[in-house]
Amino acid sequence: MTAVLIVALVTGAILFGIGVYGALSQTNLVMIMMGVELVLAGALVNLVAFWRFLHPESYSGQMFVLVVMTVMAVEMAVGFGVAIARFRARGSVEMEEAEDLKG
Amino acid sequence: MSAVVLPVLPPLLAALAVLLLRRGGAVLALAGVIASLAGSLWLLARVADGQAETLLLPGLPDMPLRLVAGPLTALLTVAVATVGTFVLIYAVGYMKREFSQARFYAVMSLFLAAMQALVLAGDWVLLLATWELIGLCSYLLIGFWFQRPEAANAAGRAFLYTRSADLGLYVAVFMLIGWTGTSEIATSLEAGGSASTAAGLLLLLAAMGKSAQVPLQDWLMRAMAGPTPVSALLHSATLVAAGAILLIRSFPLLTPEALLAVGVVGGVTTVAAGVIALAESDLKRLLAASTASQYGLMLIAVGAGVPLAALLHLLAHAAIKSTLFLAAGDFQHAREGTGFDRLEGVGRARPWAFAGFALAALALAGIPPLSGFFSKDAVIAAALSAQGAAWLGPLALAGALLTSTYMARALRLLWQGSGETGAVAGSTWMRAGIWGLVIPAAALGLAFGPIEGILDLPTREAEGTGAVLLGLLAAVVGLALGWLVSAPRLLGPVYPWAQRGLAVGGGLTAGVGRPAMAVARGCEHLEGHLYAAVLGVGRGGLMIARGGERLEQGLYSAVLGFGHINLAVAHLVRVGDERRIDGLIFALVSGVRALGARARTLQSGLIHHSLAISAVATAVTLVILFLASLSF
Amino acid sequence: MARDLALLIPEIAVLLTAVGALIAEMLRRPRAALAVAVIGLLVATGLTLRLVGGTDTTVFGGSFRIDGLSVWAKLVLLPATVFSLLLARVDVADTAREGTVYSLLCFATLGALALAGAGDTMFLVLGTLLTGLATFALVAYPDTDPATEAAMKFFVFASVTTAIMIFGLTYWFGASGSTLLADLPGMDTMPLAVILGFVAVVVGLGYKASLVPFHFWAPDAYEGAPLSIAAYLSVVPKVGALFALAQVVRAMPPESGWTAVLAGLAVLSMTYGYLAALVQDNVVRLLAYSSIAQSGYFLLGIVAVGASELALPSIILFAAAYAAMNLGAFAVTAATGRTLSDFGGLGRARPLMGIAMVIFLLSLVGIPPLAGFVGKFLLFAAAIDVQLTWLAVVAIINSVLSLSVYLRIIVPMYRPAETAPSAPGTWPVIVVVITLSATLIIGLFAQSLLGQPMV
Amino acid sequence: MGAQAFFLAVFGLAAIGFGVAVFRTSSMVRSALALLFSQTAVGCMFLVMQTEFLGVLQIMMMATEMSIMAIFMVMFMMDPGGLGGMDMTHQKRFSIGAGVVAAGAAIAVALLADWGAVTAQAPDAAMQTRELGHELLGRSMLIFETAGVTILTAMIAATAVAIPVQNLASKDDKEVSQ
Amino acid sequence: MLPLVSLTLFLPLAGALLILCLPKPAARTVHGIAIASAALTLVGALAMWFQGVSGAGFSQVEELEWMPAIGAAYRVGVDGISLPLVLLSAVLFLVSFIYASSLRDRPRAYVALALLLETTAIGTFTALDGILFYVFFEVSLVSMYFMIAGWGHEDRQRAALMFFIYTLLGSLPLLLAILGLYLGTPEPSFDMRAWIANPPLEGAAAMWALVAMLVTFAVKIPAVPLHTWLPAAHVQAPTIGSVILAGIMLKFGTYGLVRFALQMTPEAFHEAGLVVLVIGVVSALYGAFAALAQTDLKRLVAYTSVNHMGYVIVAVAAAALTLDPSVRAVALDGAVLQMFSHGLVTGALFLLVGMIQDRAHTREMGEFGGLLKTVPLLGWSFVLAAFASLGLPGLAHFPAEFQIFLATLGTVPAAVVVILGIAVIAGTFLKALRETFLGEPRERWHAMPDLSGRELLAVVPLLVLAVATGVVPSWVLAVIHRTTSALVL
Repeated sequence: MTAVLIVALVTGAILFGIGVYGALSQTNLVMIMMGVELVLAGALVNLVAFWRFLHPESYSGQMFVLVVMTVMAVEMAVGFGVAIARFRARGSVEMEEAEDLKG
Repeated sequence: MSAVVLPVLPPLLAALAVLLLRRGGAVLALAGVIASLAGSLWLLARVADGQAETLLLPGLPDMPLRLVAGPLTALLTVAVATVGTFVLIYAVGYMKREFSQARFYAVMSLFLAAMQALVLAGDWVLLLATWELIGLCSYLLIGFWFQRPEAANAAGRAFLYTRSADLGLYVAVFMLIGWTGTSEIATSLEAGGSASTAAGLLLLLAAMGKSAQVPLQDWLMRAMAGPTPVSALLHSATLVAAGAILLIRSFPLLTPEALLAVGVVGGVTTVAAGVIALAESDLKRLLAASTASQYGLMLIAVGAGVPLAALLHLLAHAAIKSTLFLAAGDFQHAREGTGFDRLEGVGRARPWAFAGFALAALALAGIPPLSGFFSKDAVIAAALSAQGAAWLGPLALAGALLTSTYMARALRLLWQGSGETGAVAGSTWMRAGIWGLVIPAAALGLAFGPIEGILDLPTREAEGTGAVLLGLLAAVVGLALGWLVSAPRLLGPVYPWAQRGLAVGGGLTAGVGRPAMAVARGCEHLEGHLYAAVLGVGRGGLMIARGGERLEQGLYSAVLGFGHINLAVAHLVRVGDERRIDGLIFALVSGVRALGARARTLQSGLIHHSLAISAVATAVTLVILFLASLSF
Repeated sequence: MARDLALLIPEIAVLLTAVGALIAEMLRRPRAALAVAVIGLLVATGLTLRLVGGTDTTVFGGSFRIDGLSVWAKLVLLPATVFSLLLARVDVADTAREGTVYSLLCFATLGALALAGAGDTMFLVLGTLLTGLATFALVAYPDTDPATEAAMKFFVFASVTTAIMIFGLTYWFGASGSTLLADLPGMDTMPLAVILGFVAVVVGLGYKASLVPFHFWAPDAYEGAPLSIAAYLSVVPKVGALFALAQVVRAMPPESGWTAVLAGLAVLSMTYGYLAALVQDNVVRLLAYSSIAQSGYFLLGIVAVGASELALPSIILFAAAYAAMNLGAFAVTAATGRTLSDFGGLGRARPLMGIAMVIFLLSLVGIPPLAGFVGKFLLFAAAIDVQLTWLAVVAIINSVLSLSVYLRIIVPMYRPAETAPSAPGTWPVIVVVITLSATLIIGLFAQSLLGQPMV
Repeated sequence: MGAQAFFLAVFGLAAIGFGVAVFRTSSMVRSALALLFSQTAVGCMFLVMQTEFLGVLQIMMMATEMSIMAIFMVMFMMDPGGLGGMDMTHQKRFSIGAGVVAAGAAIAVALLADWGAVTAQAPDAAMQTRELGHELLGRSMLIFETAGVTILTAMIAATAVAIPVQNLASKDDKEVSQ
Repeated sequence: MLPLVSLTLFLPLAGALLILCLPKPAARTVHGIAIASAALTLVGALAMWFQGVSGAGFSQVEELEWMPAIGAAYRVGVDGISLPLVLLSAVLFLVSFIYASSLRDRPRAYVALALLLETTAIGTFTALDGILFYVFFEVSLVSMYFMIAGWGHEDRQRAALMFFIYTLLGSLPLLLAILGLYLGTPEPSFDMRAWIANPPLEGAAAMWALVAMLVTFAVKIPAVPLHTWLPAAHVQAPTIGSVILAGIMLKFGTYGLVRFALQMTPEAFHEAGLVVLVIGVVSALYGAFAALAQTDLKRLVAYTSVNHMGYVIVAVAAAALTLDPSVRAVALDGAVLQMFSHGLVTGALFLLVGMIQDRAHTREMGEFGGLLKTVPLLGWSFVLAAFASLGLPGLAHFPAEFQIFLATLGTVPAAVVVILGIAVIAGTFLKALRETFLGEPRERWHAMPDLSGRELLAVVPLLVLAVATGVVPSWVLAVIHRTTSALVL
């Protein structure tokens, strides 16, 4: 019976893994943000699955989904803001070029 | 206020008054000492019947200071005050030309007060305190002419020798207080016991220091650098006498083993010091050696179990030796020196002084009916009747023989030669002082009977005729030898060695002083290392030291790869080996700094590196927690 | 509902302040924005005072806590924000959209307050996000190469760690069926989910509190940002996150090994922070690493939460002390310069600044009777109280290490000056004076801060 | 139940597949599209799990978001079309490892943890929406409001950074020139 | 009823604040205020002295709530162990201010720091609360650091730094110990009286606490081998710094040894007593020998401090080891009196060395000679102080050392070997006297002026007290003994 839950959870976990890979491997700010989006998508799948199959009576799960969606949206917004500022200052949003500050 | 303070207080007040007023030193000091003499006599009269006078003063908690006057101690105060009086009278003349008279009289008065307090001390704390105080006073007096390097050295040496020996007194006192729970001398003397051998030996050590017994005799000779009245006082009734007095007073405590040791020390000293005296080329130094020798005789008497004999000799010697010194001071002023080469024939020029000197010398040699005859016979008789008579007797006789020999030699050297000399300032005072003391020196022997009567010391057996004859023989033979034969011929091969004070391998100074300095330098060396080490830590903390790049490199590679660790360790060891402890510390310090630098390189500025490190750390945390949860 | 809102009046006041500052900015009145922000925050602080002592309740179904931590967070962080505002005035005066900075500072503080009172996992997420979003913009504000680089790194680090935290938190929901932190103890049947969630929380809050090894953004961001923003970052979000961590572990089942993890992070943070600070020549970076190390000290109290009565007082007191002394140190730096050589001869040329800096730094070391001492003292006591004596010993050894770090600033201050330090502006001096008084007063009269009973 | 599991798996695979595709193309636009599809698949999973409201919301929001993202990609990437086939990655092996470990850990927890019984019947859609509304205006109101404030802040922050200011550096220059 | 202890404690601080508040005061004003507040403090200390102490426990206790939540309070009071030290601090600071009144280099900060030091010194001795004690203990360190760093001699930064790091390293363990004691108390409290009445720790915990305390106090005392900071700090410190450092701050260590180690962990101390005793013996002998090797007068005096403080360690260890209360009383009497005497005598010695340095700008003994002739007042004062320091009867150290050795011999006879130290110290001072003051006066120093009125005013009180303590020790011992004889461990 729990197979349904497991399918959803495994999907979420794999999305999380892909997201982590993306966040760590990409050199471009925007691509890193995509990785983050995927991690959050994994979280969404998890949340909905947990709500649906374990705690349908607890609507804070659904609330959490809304919050996560907000996070996705606002992070993207500010992320693009930062990207614009960076692009204006340096002409690139490559992470590897951002190594003036260190030590 | 008990009468017991009477001998102590006047000189003490005199000392303070002189210090404060800074003038009229002679008058005040004389007044003080004469008052002290009067007080002593009165005290003696009061306690002659054996009724002790006691005074308690606040001291340490549960250990009040006590002044106790019994017949013995009262008698000693009289002796001290008498000698003190005449010496001060003499000093008025002797010191006439000196500056800093106030200092002289103040310290002399303090000295007398301390000595009186020492004699009267009824508890160990006060005894110890006054014991050390007379050491201080002698330091100040011997070093009176502190600008002269030899006086400064002599003063320091005297203080250091006696103080080192005093440690024995300290420990002995602690032991006695520990056993008996009280610091009262009378009580603790009764305690006795088997373990008191140790205490006795320690007391002997202290007495040896003060009474200049072999091997601690060196300081006494050098102490001649001080003014002559000081020597007279020092040698007769005060500093040096303190040692013998201590042993006489603590006689009940001395076990046979301790007595044996006392006898041996006395015997060796009397002979050795006698030989040194014989070889001396300076009158005052000769007298100093003689003092040591005479105290050796007293120790023989104590060792033989007859403290009374020692006491009698102490009294007689006090009068005699002060006379001799005072006369020597007179000669010194006449010829501006005390070497025999300068003093040739001075006796003819200063007949009064010489007469006093000669009388005292004969008394010391033991010519009847002068005081020394009686006291020395008492000592010889004690030695001959003691348990170790077989060796104590000959030693005592040898001491007596040497005594008369060197005295005769001194007389000869002073008499022969041309008798021209200048006038001596203040000689009236000096003459008064000398002759005031000649009288007891000559006649004290007659008073020995009554003195014995009032003392509570163990009585002695009647002297055998043999002892008297042997003593007389020694005296006469000695005088003859001394007058007729020169010292180098008498001593033969020993003479040069004796001139150096019979010093073995550089003497005590070398034997103790050099190792002490070596230890001190060792400490200082260690200090340097410790300091450098700590400083290294401090520096490293501050990162002031910008060195250590090599080591940093080594540590860096050590962190990078396990294979490099050996290298780094080897490097560390080598560095540690080269620079020892401070080097190691420095290495440690640079290590911390290198660690800091390494920590900094973690911050590469590349965000994906940072994220990777964070991710690894997260994974590690997760694994740790998983494992931990499995074990729960 | 009315009661809940009444308890939330300070937060509402902060929100209104932020909006008010924004409106002033829209009207092109930057000075008015500053005034609105400062006054508003002070009013909010005043409104908080009535909650002090004895309040331990929750609002909105337990999702937000009004307890010692959250009340004190307001009392500490709101004034801290005011000081940051005053310092910021120096940095951003007469630039376009100056007022936005003030407004964003207020919003970020609101996020920190949300964190400090978090009773629900969603507040952990939103608080982190809210603080983060505002501060990204603040760091990037100068629009220079270093500033944007710092902001970009900050953003990437933040978004990744926050995402990980969110993902982990979903498991907590799965395990307990509730997002309330208070429901966590019921989950001890499922340690795996708890652990995953906890590690995720440590990552997310650890980044915000700049705990090693999630600290990497901090030195860069501090260096790239205007000084006032660095000062702000080193205090407000950090304290908020650490308080949130304390709120989280309040409900943690005691034997899941989390104390060991936090203790380990504490050791890492303290040691690494001071080691790295030891080799810095840039005072801002030095202070950044020092603030990383100081976060480690907070953990000494956090590991004891729930098991020792000293834990919460110690955290709160140290937060107050830390806010005062760290802001003070930044204020002096703002008035002096960013490199160590700027500090040469400061003590002789400007005695007030010199003495103040010495006191701030000694307080950071933990020398009595300064504020830092009282705080650290209680933290050590809390750690020893829960049998973590070794941790206290490590912390003490690190204090010695910290001394060498701070002496690197103090020593040159009393050398003869090579160049005369520039005259400080009015605002930094005011901030220095106030924080200096706070550092001394907290040290001497900790009781008045602790309240009666405290938490 | 079986059907539900099947569709869940299908959409899950789709989400994963598109997710992988995001990082396997060197074209920005394609990445953005892949992400959009992946997110849509996630939305479909919601629908499969009878969470209609959230599902629809997800699909709509993501559509908007991804289109914005695509625009930015084009703006900021060195090689928007991916024509050069340039490698946009670094520390790839480590990242793969990290991804695998992360996913593995999450899967392990999902499999190993004792989740208890699964509820078969979901509340109906209208009920869900009503309950969510109650939640929003009740217990979670503060959270909801905070989320609102967060969005406001995001707007201000994004504007603040995105619009060029007369920056500090130029302010300094001005001082110098005076 | 006036709160005498608190008044005495905070008077100097008030003086410091007053000085700091005055806008640009003249140097004379600054010194005047300092001397006045120090004199008032001495009056306060004397008033406390005449109030006296009762037998067991503390007297003149003043208490004020401070942090009731954690059981910390402002608690001050004295007993026979601390009261003499309070008096000593008041006297030493007053003479220090008199001596320093010629200083013209930033007098304001200097005097304020010194006044702060005075408050911390008195506070350390009177604190009856663990936290309060630690606060004073630690603040004294900081003020001393800045004093040495700001007004010291050649290499002062380094010496001050070393001093600071060393002592900080040494004081943090005490913090741990205090925390341990606090948490071990059934009703958590920082009240030292409670800790003394019922030692809160036992077994291994007590031993660890003891070890921590010993490390701290050994650094502070200082005991070999943790003493290296002392000569370094002294050589670099300004004269007043040395006087206070040696005269008062070293006593923090020995005072702590009695108050904390002995009274709060008596069982553990009894077990570890032999180790401490050995440390004390080694310190005393090492300090004596190291002093013998010195050529710098100031370093010499510094090392004699190591020696004298070594005796105190020996005495406290003996007190811990013995089972006989009367022997313990003797040991502690000796220890406390030794602290008191050392403060007077070493204070005087450092002042005199400072005066020599002011005149000659060197402290190398080899460069002097015959100074007794050139500057008789200074010379004789030094002679007196030197003899006091080497333990001559009639002067301050004798009764103390007598009691210490007596108790030591009664407890651990072998340890009496430490008595060798007094012979070595005697040699040390005799050597110093000979080289510096005796012998032929050198041409170089002929113009050297003798002591001025200000300097006499600074030195004479100390010498008078040293003599008074030596001749009639009962005026101090009565107070000490009342407490030590009632001491229950």
